[in-house]
Amino acid sequence: MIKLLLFAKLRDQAGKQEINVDIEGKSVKELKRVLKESYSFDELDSIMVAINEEFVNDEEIIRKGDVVALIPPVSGG
Amino acid sequence: MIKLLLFAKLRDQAGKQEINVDIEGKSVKELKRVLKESYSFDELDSIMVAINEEFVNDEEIIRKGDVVALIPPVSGG
Amino acid sequence: MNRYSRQTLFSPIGIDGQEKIRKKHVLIVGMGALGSAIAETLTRAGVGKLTIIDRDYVEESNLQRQLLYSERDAQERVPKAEAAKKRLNEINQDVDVGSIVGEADAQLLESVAPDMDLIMDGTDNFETRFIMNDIAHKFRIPWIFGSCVGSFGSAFTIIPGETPCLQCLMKKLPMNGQTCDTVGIIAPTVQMVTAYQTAEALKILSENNNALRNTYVTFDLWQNQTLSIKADATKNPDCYTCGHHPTYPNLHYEVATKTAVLCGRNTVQIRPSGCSNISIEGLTIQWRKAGYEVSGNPYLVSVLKGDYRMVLFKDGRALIHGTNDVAMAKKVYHSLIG
Amino acid sequence: MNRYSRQTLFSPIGIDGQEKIRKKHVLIVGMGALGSAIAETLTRAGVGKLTIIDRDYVEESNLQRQLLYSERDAQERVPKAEAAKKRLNEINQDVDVGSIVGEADAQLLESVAPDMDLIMDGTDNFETRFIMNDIAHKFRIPWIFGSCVGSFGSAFTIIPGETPCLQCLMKKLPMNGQTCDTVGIIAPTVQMVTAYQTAEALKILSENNNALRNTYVTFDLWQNQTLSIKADATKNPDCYTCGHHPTYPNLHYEVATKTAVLCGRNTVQIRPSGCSNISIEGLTIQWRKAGYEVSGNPYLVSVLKGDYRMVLFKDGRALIHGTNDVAMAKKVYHSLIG
Repeated sequence: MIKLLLFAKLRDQAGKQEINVDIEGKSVKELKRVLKESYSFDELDSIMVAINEEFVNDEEIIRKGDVVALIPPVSGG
Repeated sequence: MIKLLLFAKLRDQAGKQEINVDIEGKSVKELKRVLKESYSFDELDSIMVAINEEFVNDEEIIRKGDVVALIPPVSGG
Repeated sequence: MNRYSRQTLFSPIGIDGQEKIRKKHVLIVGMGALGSAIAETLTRAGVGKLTIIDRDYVEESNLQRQLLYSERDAQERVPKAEAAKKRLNEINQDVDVGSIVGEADAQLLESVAPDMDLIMDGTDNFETRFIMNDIAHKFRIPWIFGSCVGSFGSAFTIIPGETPCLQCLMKKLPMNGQTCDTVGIIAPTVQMVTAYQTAEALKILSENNNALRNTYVTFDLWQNQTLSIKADATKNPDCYTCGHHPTYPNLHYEVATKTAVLCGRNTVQIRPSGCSNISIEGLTIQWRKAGYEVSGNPYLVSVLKGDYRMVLFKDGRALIHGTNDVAMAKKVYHSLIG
Repeated sequence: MNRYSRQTLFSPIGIDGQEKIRKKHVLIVGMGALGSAIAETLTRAGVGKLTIIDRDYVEESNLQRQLLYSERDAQERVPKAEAAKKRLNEINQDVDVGSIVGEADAQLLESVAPDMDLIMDGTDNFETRFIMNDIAHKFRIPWIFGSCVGSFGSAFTIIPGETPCLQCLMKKLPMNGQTCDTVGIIAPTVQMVTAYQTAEALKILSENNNALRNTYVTFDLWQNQTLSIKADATKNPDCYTCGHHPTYPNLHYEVATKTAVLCGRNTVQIRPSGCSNISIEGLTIQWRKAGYEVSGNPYLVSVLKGDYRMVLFKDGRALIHGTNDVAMAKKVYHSLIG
């Protein structure tokens, strides 16, 4: 299982700060698909994904022990 | 070797953010003695010591892999 | 001991750094919560010139988090750029403050940018930020992104030719409805974002670029979390803004958000560019949660905000009913969508 | 949408939380950089009552980082508590602001504390903080520590009966000369400390204590570091302040710092309590680095600060030459020692 840290809107939608997802060895793109289906997160295209405190692209493969953070841009100011 | 993170005045005195000290298996008290002798840090009594992001007392033993942070209280405001 | 003695005593700045700060000209785009706090800090720090831009006037609901403004400014509906300038002059008359009451569109920003040493993000919408991003790269000026809602905020320093740009980071214009009008904001969140932004600003202005953060910082003050994220891998060599062959798409009319007053209907139409990213369902949930009256069908959603009604179509086009004023219409649009 | 709409839209506060905030009374001790920023935030947030204490007046060198104050306040040397109250009233007249121009000693704090729901640390010295720590525990009032110099700052929320107290954390009164007068300060450091402090304050005032941080947070904004440190292990069951048999040592005359005007000599003597922790060598290095004129011998050190000369003896006793005013003498003393 991979630990996902959720921020802002995603946290409200999931009702928690962290979720565990069985996504080892899969890509970030695949993760987004799973999240859309299982958690009905929307606008996943504009969410920034960090693995171990480093932003990655959709092609990146998620490995055992990785901590994935999902960060939605917010516009306020 | 144990990694020490330095803050505020200590950083200026040592001229760097981090130093490595051979202090495995020794106590925090012993660490303070070594620092006083080798780096001429003063007022070590009022410096707060955290091991792995947790404050500890002088009796605590420092173990392999620990990261030690030395935090001097500052009074400004 | 003089006015800046505590800042020159800080050894990475010193007397030399203070002199450098005094010679710099900074542009602040947007004088809401972030912009007003940034302006106050840089004015107190003794920057040479400050140019501030805002299209809006002070309202009662701003006072909870926006520095510089008083109850009287809200009662008299003083334009923010003017109210801010007045207070900044009381704080430090040595700082030359230029205020522009107007829309920070591509044309205005292109006209003022060439003079600037640094651009600070005080805006509340990504449409303007994407324009700022292009402007900063076209004129090779550092700019410091900041944004926040609720207890959640982010900051990132963008140096043309070095760091990834906003386009690299976000790929598409985010329009997810996470605004202060939909999920609220607490003042400490603003302070923390501006602390990150102004610390980076002082490094750039005092020419200590080697001390820059180099990470995207994001935090949640209510949940007690802070992340500092490396962003290098997102830098896209083919990026239209910061890549090898830039076209600065957000500065071109065909990409810009279009507005049109619909004559005789007391309505303004707003049409964002093709690369937007809207989910009517997501926005509807968000607006309902925030207490707005919302109705709709699979093709459009209608939401009531004060005296205005916004009808948003699936393709991103919006009609703002109740005004002929483009600036007011855009304000309503950005406050609901981002 | 009303004045606090953006704060009530933030769901952990909401309408109920806002009503709770409106009923609370907060004491801010010290109206320098931290105190003025905290006061502005809590006033904008709509707290019911605010009592602010400061012994000092506004000076030019404050303006670089202290909110609320203008050039005019410095020119007229207005007491900080009065200058702050005037500006806070302009910002939000619904907040009942009480100002006290005076020394926040044990006697004064004991007289005002019983009414308070929360005490905020806006002071610049540990002598006062140790008194606040005792007061907070004696009356079981939460208090929020904050301090900073340079680009380095810390904050910690102390809840009597739950968390360790300042005495548990620091053991001895720190007197290491790390002050804004010796190593300087940049404004973003202040903003970040107060962002941490006021976020915690809003949790307590809106009765969301379950969201409290529970760690000692410390950061360096120039070095781009943040640490969040668990402090539970420092809680001492025998602590004289927060332990099983408290004596509140800092509230007793025999422990308090003593001052005496030396008649006919235009000098004030300051004698700290026995538990102080002074290194003349360390302080000398620090003062020289900050550019002060310093001379001395193995038994004492003499340092010139503006119109005053301080002579500090090895046992911690100090003579401040050039004044008969105890408040002024203490100000000089704390600005150099901490």
